[in-house]
Amino acid sequence: MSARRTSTGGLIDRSRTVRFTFDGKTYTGCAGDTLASALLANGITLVGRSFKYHRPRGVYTAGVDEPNALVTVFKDGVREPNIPATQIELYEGLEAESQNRFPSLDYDISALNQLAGPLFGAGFYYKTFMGPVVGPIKGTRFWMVCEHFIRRAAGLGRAGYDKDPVRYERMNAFCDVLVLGAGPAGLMAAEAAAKGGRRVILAEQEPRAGGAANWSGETIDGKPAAGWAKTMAERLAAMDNVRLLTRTTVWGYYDGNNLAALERVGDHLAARPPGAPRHRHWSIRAEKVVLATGAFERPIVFPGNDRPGVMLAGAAERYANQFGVVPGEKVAVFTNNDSAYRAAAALKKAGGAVIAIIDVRPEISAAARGLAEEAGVVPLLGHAVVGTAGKRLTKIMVQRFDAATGRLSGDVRPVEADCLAVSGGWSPAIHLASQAGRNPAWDGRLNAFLPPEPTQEWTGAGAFTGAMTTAEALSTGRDAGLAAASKKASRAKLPEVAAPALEVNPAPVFEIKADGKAFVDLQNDVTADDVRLAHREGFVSVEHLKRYTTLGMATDQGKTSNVPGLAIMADARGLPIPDVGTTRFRPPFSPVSIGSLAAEKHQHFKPDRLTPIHDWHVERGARMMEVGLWHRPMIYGDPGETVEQAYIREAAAVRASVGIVDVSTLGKIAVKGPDAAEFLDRVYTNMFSTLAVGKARYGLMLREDGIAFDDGTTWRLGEHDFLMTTTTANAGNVMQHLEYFLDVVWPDLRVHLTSVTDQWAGAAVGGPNARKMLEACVTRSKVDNETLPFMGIVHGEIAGAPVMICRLSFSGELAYEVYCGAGHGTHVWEALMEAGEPFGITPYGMEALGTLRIEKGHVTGAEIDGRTTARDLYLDWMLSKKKPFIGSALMDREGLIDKNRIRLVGVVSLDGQPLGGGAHIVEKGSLEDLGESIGHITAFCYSPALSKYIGLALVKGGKARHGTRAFVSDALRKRFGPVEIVSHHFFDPEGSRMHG
Amino acid sequence: MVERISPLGEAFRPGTYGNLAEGPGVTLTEATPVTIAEAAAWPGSAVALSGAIETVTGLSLPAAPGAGVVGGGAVAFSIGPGRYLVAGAEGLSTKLQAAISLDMGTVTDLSHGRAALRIAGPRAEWVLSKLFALDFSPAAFPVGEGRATAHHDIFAQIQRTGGEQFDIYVFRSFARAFWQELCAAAEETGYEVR
Amino acid sequence: MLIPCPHCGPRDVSEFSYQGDATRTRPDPASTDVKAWHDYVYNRSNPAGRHSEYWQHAGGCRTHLLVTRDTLTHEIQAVAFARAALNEGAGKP
Amino acid sequence: MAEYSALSLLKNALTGNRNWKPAWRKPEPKPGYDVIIIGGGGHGLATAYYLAKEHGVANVAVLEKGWLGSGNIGRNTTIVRSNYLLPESVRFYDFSVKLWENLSHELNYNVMFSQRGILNLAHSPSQADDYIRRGNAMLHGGGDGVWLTRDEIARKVPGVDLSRSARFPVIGGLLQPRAGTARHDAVAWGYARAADRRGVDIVENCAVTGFLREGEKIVGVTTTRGEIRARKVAVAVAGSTSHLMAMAGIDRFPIESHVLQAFVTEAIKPYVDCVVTFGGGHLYMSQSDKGGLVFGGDLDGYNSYAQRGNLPLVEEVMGEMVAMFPAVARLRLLRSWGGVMDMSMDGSPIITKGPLPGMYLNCGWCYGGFKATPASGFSFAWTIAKDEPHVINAPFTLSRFERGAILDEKGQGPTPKLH
Repeated sequence: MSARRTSTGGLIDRSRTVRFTFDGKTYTGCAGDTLASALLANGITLVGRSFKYHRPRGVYTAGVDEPNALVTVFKDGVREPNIPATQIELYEGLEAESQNRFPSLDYDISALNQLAGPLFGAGFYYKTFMGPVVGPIKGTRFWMVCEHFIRRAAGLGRAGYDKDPVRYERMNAFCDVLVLGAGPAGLMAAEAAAKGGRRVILAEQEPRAGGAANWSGETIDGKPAAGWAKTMAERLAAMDNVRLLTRTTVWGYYDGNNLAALERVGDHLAARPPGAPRHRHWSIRAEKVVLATGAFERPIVFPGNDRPGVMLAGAAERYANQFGVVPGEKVAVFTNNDSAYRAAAALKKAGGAVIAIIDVRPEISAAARGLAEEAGVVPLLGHAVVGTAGKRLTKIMVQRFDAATGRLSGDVRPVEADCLAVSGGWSPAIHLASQAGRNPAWDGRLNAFLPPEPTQEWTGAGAFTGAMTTAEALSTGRDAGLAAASKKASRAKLPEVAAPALEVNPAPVFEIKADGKAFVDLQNDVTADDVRLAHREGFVSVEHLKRYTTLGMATDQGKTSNVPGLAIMADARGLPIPDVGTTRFRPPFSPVSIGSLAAEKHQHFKPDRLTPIHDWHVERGARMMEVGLWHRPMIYGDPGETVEQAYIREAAAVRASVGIVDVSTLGKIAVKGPDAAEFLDRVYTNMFSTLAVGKARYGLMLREDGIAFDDGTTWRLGEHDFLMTTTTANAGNVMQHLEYFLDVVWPDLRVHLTSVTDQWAGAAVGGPNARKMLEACVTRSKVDNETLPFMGIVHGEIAGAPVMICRLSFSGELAYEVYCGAGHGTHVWEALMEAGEPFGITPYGMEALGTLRIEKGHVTGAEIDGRTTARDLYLDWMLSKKKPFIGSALMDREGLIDKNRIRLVGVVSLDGQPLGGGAHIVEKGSLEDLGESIGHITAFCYSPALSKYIGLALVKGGKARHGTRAFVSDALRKRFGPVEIVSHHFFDPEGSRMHG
Repeated sequence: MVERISPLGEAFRPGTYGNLAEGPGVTLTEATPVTIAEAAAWPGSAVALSGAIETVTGLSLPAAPGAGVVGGGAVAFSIGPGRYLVAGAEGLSTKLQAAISLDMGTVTDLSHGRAALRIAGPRAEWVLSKLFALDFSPAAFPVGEGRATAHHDIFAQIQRTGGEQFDIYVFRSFARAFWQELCAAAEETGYEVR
Repeated sequence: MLIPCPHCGPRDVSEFSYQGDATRTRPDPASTDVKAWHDYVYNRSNPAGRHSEYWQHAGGCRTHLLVTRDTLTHEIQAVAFARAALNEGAGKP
Repeated sequence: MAEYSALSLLKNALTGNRNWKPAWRKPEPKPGYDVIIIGGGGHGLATAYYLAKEHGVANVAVLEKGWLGSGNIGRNTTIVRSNYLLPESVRFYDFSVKLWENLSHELNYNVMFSQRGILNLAHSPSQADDYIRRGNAMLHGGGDGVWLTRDEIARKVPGVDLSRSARFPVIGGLLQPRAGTARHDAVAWGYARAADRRGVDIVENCAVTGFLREGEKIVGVTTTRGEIRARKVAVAVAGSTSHLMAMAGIDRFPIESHVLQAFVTEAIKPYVDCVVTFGGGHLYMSQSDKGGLVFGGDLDGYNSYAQRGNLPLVEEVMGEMVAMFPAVARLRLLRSWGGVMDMSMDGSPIITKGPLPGMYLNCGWCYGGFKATPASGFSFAWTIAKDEPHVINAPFTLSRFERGAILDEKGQGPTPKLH
């Protein structure tokens, strides 16, 4: 046991020694310690360096509000910066390191920044670093050089680049009553609601329930409060309708009583069980919420208030009572309220020497006097701390102080102390209540903000509501629990609390104005003078103050600094504090791991969408590519082949004999009902009611604004039964578009839509030998020209599986789309491969598919890009004049028929070089002198049919440029060359091959 | 009859996995109804349509949204206003098509288009709660009932087919990805694939 | 935010797809009044307060809902099926 | 008022920083002005500054309902760029970048514009084609752009998931080197201070409650601080445009208000140098000078005037974040907030005279308003002073929707949530 460790008491297990390292040195602590308590027990008070001035800093709090003691933890092979030592539970082998110091924590050269302190006042960087107006470093150069150094000096810990290998999970939960905080109020609330038969979740951010009961030293029902809380928690945990979540911080209060919580499932374990996540993100939907989140102690601002050894009085009490650590050998207390007296007594009881209690008030309560006596000191009333000394605190300066005027008088007296416990009063933890947007209410007696009126279904209890005593916590807790359970208030006897009758209201003293740097925001190094400077320069609204000085923007989000900062601004403006306002609290309440919020997406961002024939493609060696969520074959490369060689081979094989491509990804929608044909007439630009059963037709859809939306073939399988196909990329959008019109615009139409994309596997077989090979494998139907003419549909079987075959062509060849049940997909595909073998059937991928369609001038998403019209794409022949359709009313607006619009053309490379997707077209120019763009290339390929590089392009004027010369300009990749603009129908424009 | 190939492929690996300290918390299997069909009524015809479903399957569907029934080799549950998912034996779609006239509504066969994955066991509610924002408690989600919901991009229709058992219908193309997610979610409680 | 779908019950907002202002009137399909069409296609009622809007329960029953919601507080005041005929007999599961 | 410089900083430091003066005055509103600008955000303040500087119109009041810069100028993720596709956009935003490059000098206020570049990661061949098309449009429009290979990306941005096994493997990226970030609040304060020095009255806590009219013509406003008359009334209230238009009797307008959330992590040592965007989603991310990773993603997706967002979108954005930078799973989200975006029907802004006589309108910035601040102020001031648009804002009319002269960068049509 170390000198600072008490021999008895506290909630730690002295029999279980835990080894850990800090800055590479090995120490020991006890099970139940936090890193902070273990460091203090080892006498380590210097644990970090501040943000701006690199001042030495020590542990300041015992909880989530810690501004100083941030460390980097090494675990799972990765580093995690900026974790408060007060929130790290000790485990065997814990590795932690201090931050923001060089070369070492003890000797940090950046501490020299302090010397230039006055230069670095709030907002100094706005006033300088602009650099020269002329010369080589004009513009932004000079600033960027300065910024480089500023950035290196800023920041706290260092993050790693290695992938976080662990698991994070998300959990959805539903409950009747969610209770936040398992202090006395929360425990009572949870019990009352649970006994009322409600489903209850009780969330506590600490590892153990009990809250302040764990360190108050009070007695409840004759037992130590900590023991009472433990029993309560155990009783609750045993109830079927209660879920007790410890190590769980509820950090966000969202609309509809949806709350977000972070459960640290595995941080306290040296090794997690298999399958256990490190963190679990809870999304909780609660009918009612009880906020019993307690209160945060705040400091008094005085010069030198940041020295290692200065800490909040409640934290010192907690170290003594919960962790069995006396944070100093000579402890002084500085306060404006009674609560610090309890801390003084506790520190004394734990074996610390309480040297002095300095109280700004002229008078104190009898209870406080009693506690001072227990602590063995006579309080110095009407005094204040005006300074401190030591790299680690060695002494404090004390002077007479008038709380009414704030004036100091008399001699400055030094008092030797290595720990100063400070209390400036308590602020209810109203963060979650304020997230929904309403402003909190200032309480002039507590000198604190109380929660706003509820905007959602919550009630408050305990210190959160400003009810600061344990007895009040118990009663308000029970009341809130009953109210949340819609039960009547109870008259049953409450547990009895034995506690000194302390005065809960502090004196309204927030700052001691004396010489020296007095810190308001410890982590961001914002001083009281910075606040006054902001005032002087007109940054007086609370938001301006925050932004100009960075007050409250550190990792603790102003938990200790918010009220003192406002008080100093209010003082400067001569206004009451509530008139200065408070900043709105934003989620999260305390920092949340990004991994937990990504949850399962951390290891796999989006699901894979696989076609029924996927495994065959992979086994065949296809190189796969992403198309939306789908995986599709790009090429089936032979060994040693480049992508270009592969697609040229594949595309050529289709034109020469026969090829096969997986088209299962096309969107497919069953359109059924008595009004199906009428519906299709309205949504397509062309007619479908005239389509014969057993035939398919190519259709084009526009958006309401007259822009082209999607295209595809729709097959009439029965009088009232259509199968619509859409492009792969647009399948979901088209479905939603159609559903909207049926639900909202034409509710009278009797049409049902069902997504059947996944029902059908599709294989397109095309090429001069396509029919022959189908004849070899299709049974139960003929596939000859009479039975299956262009755009005809037949039903048959292949290898015993039912198939539906439509003769249509994207490749421009004699081609068929063979559809079968998805579960038969591979079976049918293999049968097709077998039937095609005598013809040398070649499976082809997206690249060859693209090549074939470019040769034919068919458009896809690259051309139907949400900006082009049917006319731009020379699809105006599809715009029926016999009927209105979606988009018909606005498609002829002047801007959409302007002659300068970019329209579809073909381009041929004249220098034998590839064209480049995304390249532009110019009339003249060079790489050195880029001309004006007249359009761009949407797709290009090497055409095996034409033996040259060709492309589709959208070019101003369109057809009018056919036969003219221009240049392709891919300046981004340094390609410039001559092209000829031609018709986009490169190959077989009459369509003789597909009709053959 | 050609055998239908499971969409799970190599992702389906029988065995036990994850934290087995207390034995597997759930069992994951592929439910393989021969037929899955969607029957949809025109507004005002829902009662007639569910009557037709009863005629074909013997399942009497209550009228409430989300209602469902399990039994006699078939299941049916509501997936939207007037819309039902019906699963069962060979030929079910054809029979439904015959029983449901154009005046009543429509039937669409989805036997190949949806995969039915089953999770059973004492921790089934816990595991599913990781993936879906649904209240899986028996009071909120009684046996027989169905829910349409989504896990990110994966649309799912879920029926509680037993006290501790749920059948999840997902689009076939997503089945493997979803199965892998389900397995990952079940590692914490331990799981058996059968 | 939870949206109480008349078919599925209260569901997380992530299951829904916003379809915008529900106060727009689509002109007669045969109308060639470009101004009226322009108003329908491009102009929106966008109040700070009570707003009538369409949502599709895309990750659920897929119906479109007519929702009345406050754009300042996100409070949902009323929900019905957009297709009026479906509202008969609708209830919570 | 003294110039800001290293020297003035030193001089003031020696006198205990007691002699600094307010950055701008807090005047009482006068009964009348030549021009009233409604909205004390970036665009309104920049407009006032350029009116005074470029056109000698200094009898101007900027009316702000809350504290200056309390809208989107103080809520955005501070990115400045001109990596656009349509020539109209390239011209406008590149003009803006040029103004940015000299802005700190011009305003005598360090707005910390740092040209650290923006990198758009491409994850599929078709996305690469899109970005290359955009990069070429930028180059042909007189801007800058560079195509980076995977190896170059690995060197420039360590930590990006470049593995082939990534769900959407990176295949390249479009870098605009002249793009970067600036300190958002400083832009508001810098313009405010510079406008104030030229005589502009900046009136905070002055909410407009209605318009004064003579017939059709707008001749002033009623406010919470009384009636104020003006020859010209300019509206620059992104986020509240529909609300102001409704006050003027225009109930339906091509704008929807949507919430965009923004996020920041705790401060860490320099980690990411340029702005990076993730092509597998909508994420964009950069590191602030203070050290926090600042990032955002998609809109929440429904009309809202509440400056706060929903949880599913938070989860979505974090999913994208770790998909792009797997190591940041271990970092922690410090703060999130929301801004209300003025989403137009084609994703492009409106800077125009009208729609009523005496009125001038600047709106529809979607989530691109910050980078546009100088060009927007410059061209809006021009339009107000000359009653005709400058060449850079001429295409950004209100009538373009009716005419079909749409400026749709993303090709999403009149669906504001998708722009």
